[in-house]
Amino acid sequence: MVKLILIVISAVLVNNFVLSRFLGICPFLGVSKKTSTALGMSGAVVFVMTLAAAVTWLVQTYVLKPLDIGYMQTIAFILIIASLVQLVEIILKKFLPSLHAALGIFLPLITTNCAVLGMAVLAIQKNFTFVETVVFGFASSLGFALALVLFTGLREKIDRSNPPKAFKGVAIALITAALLSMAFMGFSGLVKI
Amino acid sequence: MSEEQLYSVSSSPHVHSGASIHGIMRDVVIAMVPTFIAAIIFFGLNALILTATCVISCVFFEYLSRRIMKRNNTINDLSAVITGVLLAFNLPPTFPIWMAVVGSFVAIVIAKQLFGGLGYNPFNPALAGRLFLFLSFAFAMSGDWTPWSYINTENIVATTSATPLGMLQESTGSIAFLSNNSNIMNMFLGKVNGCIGEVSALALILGGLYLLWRKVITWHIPVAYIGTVAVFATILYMIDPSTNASPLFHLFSGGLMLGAIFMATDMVTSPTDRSGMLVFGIGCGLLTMIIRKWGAYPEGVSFSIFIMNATTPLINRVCKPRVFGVKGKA
Amino acid sequence: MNILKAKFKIHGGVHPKYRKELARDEETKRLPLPDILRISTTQHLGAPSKPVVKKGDYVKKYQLLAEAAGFISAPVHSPASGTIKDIVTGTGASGAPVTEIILETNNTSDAELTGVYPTDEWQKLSPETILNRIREAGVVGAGGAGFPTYVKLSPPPDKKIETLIINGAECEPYLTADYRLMLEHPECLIAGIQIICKVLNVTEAYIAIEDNKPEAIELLSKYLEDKKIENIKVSTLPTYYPQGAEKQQIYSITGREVPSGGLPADVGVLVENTGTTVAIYNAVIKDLPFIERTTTVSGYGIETPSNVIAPIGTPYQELIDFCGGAKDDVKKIISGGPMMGFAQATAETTTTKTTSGLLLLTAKEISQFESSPCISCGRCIAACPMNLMPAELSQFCEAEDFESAAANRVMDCMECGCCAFSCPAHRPLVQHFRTAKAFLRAQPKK
Amino acid sequence: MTASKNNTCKLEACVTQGSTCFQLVACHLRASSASPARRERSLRYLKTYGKRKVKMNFYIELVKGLWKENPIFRLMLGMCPTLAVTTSLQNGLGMGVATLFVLIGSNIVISMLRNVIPDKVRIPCYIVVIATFVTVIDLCMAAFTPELHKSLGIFIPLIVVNCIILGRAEAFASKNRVFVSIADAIGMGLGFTLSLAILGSLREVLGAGTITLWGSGLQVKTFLSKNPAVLLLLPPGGFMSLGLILGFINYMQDLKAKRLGKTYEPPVLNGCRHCIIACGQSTKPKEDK
Amino acid sequence: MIETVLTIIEPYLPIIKTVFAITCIGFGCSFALAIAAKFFEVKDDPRIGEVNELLPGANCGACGYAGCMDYAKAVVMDDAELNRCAPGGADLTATLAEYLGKTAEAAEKQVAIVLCMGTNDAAKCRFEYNGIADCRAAHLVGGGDKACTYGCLGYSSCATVCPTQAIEMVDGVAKVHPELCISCGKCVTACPRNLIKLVPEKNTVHILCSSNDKGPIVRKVCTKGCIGCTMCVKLTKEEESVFMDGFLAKIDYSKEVQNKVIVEKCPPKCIIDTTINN
Repeated sequence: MVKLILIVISAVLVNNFVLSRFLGICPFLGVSKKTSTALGMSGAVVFVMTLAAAVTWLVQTYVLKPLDIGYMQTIAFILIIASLVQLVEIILKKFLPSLHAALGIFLPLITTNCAVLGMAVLAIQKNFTFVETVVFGFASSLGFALALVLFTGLREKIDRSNPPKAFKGVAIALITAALLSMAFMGFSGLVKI
Repeated sequence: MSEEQLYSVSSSPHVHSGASIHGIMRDVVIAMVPTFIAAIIFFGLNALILTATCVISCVFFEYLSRRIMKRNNTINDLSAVITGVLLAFNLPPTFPIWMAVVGSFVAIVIAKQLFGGLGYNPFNPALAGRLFLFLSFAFAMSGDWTPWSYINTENIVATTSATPLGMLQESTGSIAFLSNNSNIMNMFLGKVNGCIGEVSALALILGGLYLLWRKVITWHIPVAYIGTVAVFATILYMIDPSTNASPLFHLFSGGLMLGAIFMATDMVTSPTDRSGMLVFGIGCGLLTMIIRKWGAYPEGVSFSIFIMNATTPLINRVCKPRVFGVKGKA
Repeated sequence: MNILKAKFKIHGGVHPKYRKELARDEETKRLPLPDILRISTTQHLGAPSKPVVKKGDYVKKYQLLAEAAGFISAPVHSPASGTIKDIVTGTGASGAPVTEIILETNNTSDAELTGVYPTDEWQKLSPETILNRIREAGVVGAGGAGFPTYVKLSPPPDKKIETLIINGAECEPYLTADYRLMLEHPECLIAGIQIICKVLNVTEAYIAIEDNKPEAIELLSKYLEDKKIENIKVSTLPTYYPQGAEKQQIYSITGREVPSGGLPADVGVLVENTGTTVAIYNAVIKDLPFIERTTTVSGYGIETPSNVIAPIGTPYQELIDFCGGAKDDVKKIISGGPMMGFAQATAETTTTKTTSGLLLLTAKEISQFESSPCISCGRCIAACPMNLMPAELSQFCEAEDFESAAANRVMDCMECGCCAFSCPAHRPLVQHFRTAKAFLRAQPKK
Repeated sequence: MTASKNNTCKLEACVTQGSTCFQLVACHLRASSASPARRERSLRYLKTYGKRKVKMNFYIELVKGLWKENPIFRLMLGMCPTLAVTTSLQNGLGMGVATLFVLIGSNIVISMLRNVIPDKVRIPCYIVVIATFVTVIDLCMAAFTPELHKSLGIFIPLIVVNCIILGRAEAFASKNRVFVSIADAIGMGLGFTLSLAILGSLREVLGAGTITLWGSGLQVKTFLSKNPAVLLLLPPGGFMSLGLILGFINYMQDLKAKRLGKTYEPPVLNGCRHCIIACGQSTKPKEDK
Repeated sequence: MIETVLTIIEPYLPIIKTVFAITCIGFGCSFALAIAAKFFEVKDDPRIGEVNELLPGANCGACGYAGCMDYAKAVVMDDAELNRCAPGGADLTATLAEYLGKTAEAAEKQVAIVLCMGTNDAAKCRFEYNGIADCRAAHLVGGGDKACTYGCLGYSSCATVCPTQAIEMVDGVAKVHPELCISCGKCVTACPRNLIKLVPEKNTVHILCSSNDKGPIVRKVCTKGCIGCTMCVKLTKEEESVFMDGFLAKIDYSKEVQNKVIVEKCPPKCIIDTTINN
C-alpha cells in the first residue's frame, strides 16, 4: 500500500511525465489552448493510459515473457495501444455518444502520445506487479493531466499577454513550460522510486 | 477650430484616486529599506554590493530589452528595481557578482520581458532568477555561508556557517538547540546565516506592516501563508518534538517571512480575489512545509511560491466573489 | 427619533474627493430665460418623444411640444413661450444623435395652465388621476437614467411595493443640486413623498441621506417631527460612492438584494430621486409640467460654482456664462457627475430633465486613461459594489472575447466607475464594459 | 525574384502540410510587389491547392528538411525526444542518427507499399513498419553502442511514436515514389539530427561546460566547466533552450523578411495540426467558439 | 521424424516464435477491431468529411455556420445553399454541385469597400479622445472624435477582425485590398458606423462618402465629403447608375457606371475608379 502511494506521488509530482520525463510533449503543447479542451484531453488520456497499463502488462507477462521474445515489446505494445484506442473509440461512439463527442477528437491523438507507450515500457522496466502497473498508469496520466491543466491556465493568461513578436506562439509556450518545470523541480527528492 | 484647444473626452469616470503603479512600487521599495539596512548591518559591504549589482543589472536589462523590442521604456515604474532588490535578498552574501548578473538576466528578460513586461509575467521574476541560480549553481548558492563582516563567536549558529534550515536538514544541530529561545531570538533579529534579505524577521515584519498600512498588500496572503506554516509545524512538533523543530523555528528560519510578505504578495502573480488569496497562501504554506520536511532541499519557500504562481490562473477561475444579486456561484 | 442609521454594509465602494464645498452653500439661483432653447426629444429612457409642433409654430409656455411615443416614453413641454425655429438633428449629452426642437423665446408669460389645485385637495384625488397627471406632466427620473416615473409608479400587480426610498444620497462628487433642494424645499419633498405613498399605498418611506450632509438630515428630521409625520423616516448612510446606486442603497437600508437583472420592485422597494419627487409634487399639486430643473454648475474651471434652476433645452454655454464664465485651463466639460457623467465635445449641448450637474474640470482634476497592462492588484475587485472581477472582465473585453465577459456577468456592471477610479494602471475599465455591453445588447437573443 | 520563389516554396510547404495558409499567402500577396499576373497565379494556386499534385524534385526534397521545413525548428514535430535526450551533443547525434535510419527505412517500405496498403488500415500498417525498424535499431544500438543506448534509454523504443516518422509516412511517402521519398527521409532526418546537435551542444556547453563527442575520449572543456549552469541539463533547461532558440530563429526570420520587405508570421501550434496524422477530425481542428 | 524437424528448425525457433507471437497479436487485435467495427458501427455520412475536405478550411464563418465542418454538415444533411462559402467562390460552388450532383447558382464575387475618404488631413476632429483605441469603444464615447458623425474613426476595428489581413489603415482611414478580400463580411459587422459594404467586384467606380448631412455641414467637417451637388446623378442620367439618397449620392451596384467622367467632375473628389486610382 505504501509503495502504491509512493508510486502515485512519484508519478504525479516528482517524476512528472511531461515536466521531468518529457513524455507527451506534443499534446501538452498542442492541446493546451483552452481549459475545456485540456480537460477533455486529460480525461481521454487518463482513461486510455490506465487501460493500456493493464493490457500491456498482461501481454508482457503472459505472452512475451513465456515466449522469451521481450525484444518484440515495442511492436507488440504499439499494436496493442493503437488497437485499444481504436476499440475504445468505436465502443464509446456506440454506447456513450456524448462522451465520444467530448473526447472523440483526442482519442486518435493518443495513439501517438508517447506518454502511453513510455508508461508501458517504464512499468515493465521497473518490474511492477499488475496492480502497481495499473496504479502507475493511472498516476502517470494524472500527472500528465495536472501538468496540462496548469499549463493551460498559464497559457490562457499568456494568450492575453503581449510577448515580442518573435516569441509569440510556441517559443513563449516553451519558456512557460520551462518555468513550470522549474517549479516542479521543488518536488524532487520527495520520494525515491 | 483646429487651432483652438480641443476639450478632452473620455468614458466615465472622469476622476481618479491617484493611485499609480509607480506609487505602489515606490511603497514596496520603501518597505524593503529596513531589511536592506539589516542586511548591511549583518553582512556588511557585500550585501550592499550584491544589492547594487542586482538592481543595476535588472534595470539595465529592463531598459535594454524594452529598447530591443522597440517598446516604451518602463524602468520608471520601479518594478525592475523591486525585482533586483528581491533577487539580491534571496542570494547568500558571498555570491559571485557575475552569477548575480546572470540571475538578473533570467529574472528580467526571460521571466518578465519575454512575456510582454510587467503585468503579463505568469511567474514572479525575482523567484525565477533565484531558482535558476539555485538549480544551476547549487554550490555557490548554499556552500560558503560565512558572513563577511558579522562574526559573533558567541553565536554558534553563525560560526558553523550553515543556515538553520540547512542544519535541520543535515541534522548537524540538535533539534532542541535549534528550537531554544536564544536561538529563536537570534533568528528573529537576524543574527544567523542565510540569504542577505531573509535573515531578519523583525525588519521584514516592519516592512510588511508598512505595506499593510499603505494598503499596498492585504493581510490575506501573508497571514494565510504564515498561519498554515505555523499550524503545520505545530502539528508536527506535537507529534514528535525530537525530530521536528518548533513552530517558531519554522516561522523565523529561512525565507518564510521574506516570501510571505514580499514575494507571495506580488500582485501580478498572485490571485486577485480575497478568497483566492487565502487559497494561494494556504497552498504556499503547505508546500513549504512539505518540501522542508520531506523534500531534497532544505528550504521550500521559493519553490512553493513558484508552484502556486502556476496555479494562480486556475485559482482566479475558481475563486470569484459572489456577484451582487446572484444566488450561489456565478 | 426618526433618524435611522443604515445597518447593512455593501461590498466595495470608493472615497473620491467630494469637492462639494464648491457649490454646497450657494443658494439656488434662477437662470434668466435664454433667447434660444434647443429642446431634445430624448429627455428620458425609452422611445424619443414625437414632436407635435412644426417649424414656424408659435408655442406658449407649458404647451406640449412632443408627445410620448410608446409605453416607456414621456411627453415634453415647452419651457417658455416663443416660436419654433426649426427641428433638427443634434448631439445629445451622451454623444448619440437626438432630435432637437429649436425654440426662439420671447419672454412673455402667456402661460396656459389647466387649473391649480389647492395643496390640501390632492388627498381627494384617486391614485389613477394622480398617476395620469404625473404622466402628462412628463415626469421622469431626474437622477440620471431618466426612467419615466409613470411607468415606475405602476408596478405589475404581482409585485407589491412595501418600502419607498427617496434617494437623497447624492454620492457623486461636486453635485449639490439635490442637497440644495432638500434644504430649500423640504415641504415640496415631503408632500411629494406623501403623494407617492398614496399612489402605491405604501406605509413606510425613507429619505436616504449620506452622513456628510448633516444639515439636510437635521432639517428634514426636524421638519418631519414638527409636522408629526410618522411614516417617513430619515435614514443616514455612511458616505461613500456609490451610495446612491439603487441596488446598493436598497441593500444598505433594508438588507435586501435586488436579484441580478431584476428591478427593485422584485424585493418590494421603490427608489425615487429627490428631484423627481419634487417634480411629482409640482405636477400633482401645482399642475406644472416638468420643464425646468436644478443643476449644479461646478468644478475648478468655473468662476463662481452655483446651483441654478434652468429650463430644459438651455445650452451649456448659457449656464457657464451665468456662472461667471469658464477659466482658461478647462480641459473637460462633463454633463452629470464626474463618476458617471458624460464628457462633452462642446458647450453647445443642452440641458435635459436628467442634467444634474455641469462640471468644468481642469487638467488637475481629471484622470487620463492609458491602456497599460493590468498588474492584477485586485483593487478593482475590492472596489466593485457589484462584486464583479473588473480586472478579468476587461481582459476578456480587450481580447474581444465578449462571450466570456458575458459569462462572467459583465451585464451586471452598472458602470459606476469605482474600478477605473481605483485602478493604478489607469485602465479604461468602464469603457471596456460599455463596449462589451453594447456589443452583447446588439447580439440577437439566443 | 528570390522573394517570389521563396513564397512559392512556402506555399508548397503549406500544401504538403495540408494546412490553411491564408495568413501566409495574404502576407505574401500584400507585401510583394510582384506583377498582377503573378499575384493572380498565386491566388489560383491557393484556390486549387487541395486538388493539385505538386511536383518537386529530389534536390528540393532533400534540402527543405534541413532548414525550410526543419522538423523541429519549423514544423515543431517530435518534441519529446528533442527535449529529453539533448543533454549532450553525443546523445543528440545518436538520437538523430537512429531516427534518420528509421525514417529512411520506413519511408522506403511505405512508399513501395503505398499502392498495396488499403486506405482504411494504413495507419496501423505504417506503425508496424516503423516499429520493426525501431526494434532493429534498438537491438543494433544495444549491441554496438551500449553506453549511448543506455543514456538514450526509453526514448529509442519511443521513436515509434515520433510524429516526424508517422507524419512523413502519411504526408509524403504514401503519396510519392520511392526515390523522392528517400530524399525526403534523408532531408528530414538530417534536419532532425542537425537540430538535435545544435540543441545538444548548446545545453552541454552551458550546462556542463564540455563538448563530448565520443564518450570521455573526445571531450573538450570550456571556460564554463568550473561553474556550469546545471539547470540547462535539467528538464527546465530543455524547454528553456528550445524556446530561446525558436525565438531567436523567429527574430532572424523576421529581420530577413523585413529586409525583403515582407512580413513574417512565426509558426503556431494550432490544436493538433502540427501532428500530421490523418486521424480524421484532427487534421482540421474544430474551432472552439 | 518430429525430432528431425525439430533439430532442423531449432536454430530458427526464436524467429518462428516471434513471427508467431506478433502474428497472433496482430491477428487478435485486428479481429477484435473488425468485430467491434461490425457490431458497434455508427453510420456517419462519409460525404460530410469529403465535403469538408473540399472546403477551404478558413473557418471564417462567412457562410453563417460555426466553421467549415458545420457548413459541410449543413450542405450534406440539410440542403444548405452551395454558394455560401465566400472564400471558395464560384469554383467551389461548382465543385460542390458536381460532387453532390446538384445544380447551384454561383454567388457573385463580392469585395468589401470602405465608404469614407476622411483621412487625417481631410476630416477634422471634434475633441481629444482619451480611451481605448477601438472604433466600437470610441463610437460610444461622445459619438466618436471625428467631426463628421458618419466618417471612419480610424481605430482599425475592421482590420483587427479581418481574417486575411486585407484591411490596412492608411492615413487614419481603413482601406480594403480587394485582391485579399474573401468577402466574409466580418468587417461589415465590426464597423460601428456601417461604412463598409460588400459590393460586386466588377464595379470599379465608388462614391467614398457616407455622410447624409447637408452640403454646408459636410464641407465644414471634411474636405472630401459628398456635398450632395447631384452632379454625378445628372451626368449618369441615362444609365441611372447613381442616385441620391437624401443628401448623399450613392451608386446602384446592380448597374455598372459607364460615364466615368464623374470621377473627374465630382467637386470634392470623393468618387474614385479603382482601376485608375489603385
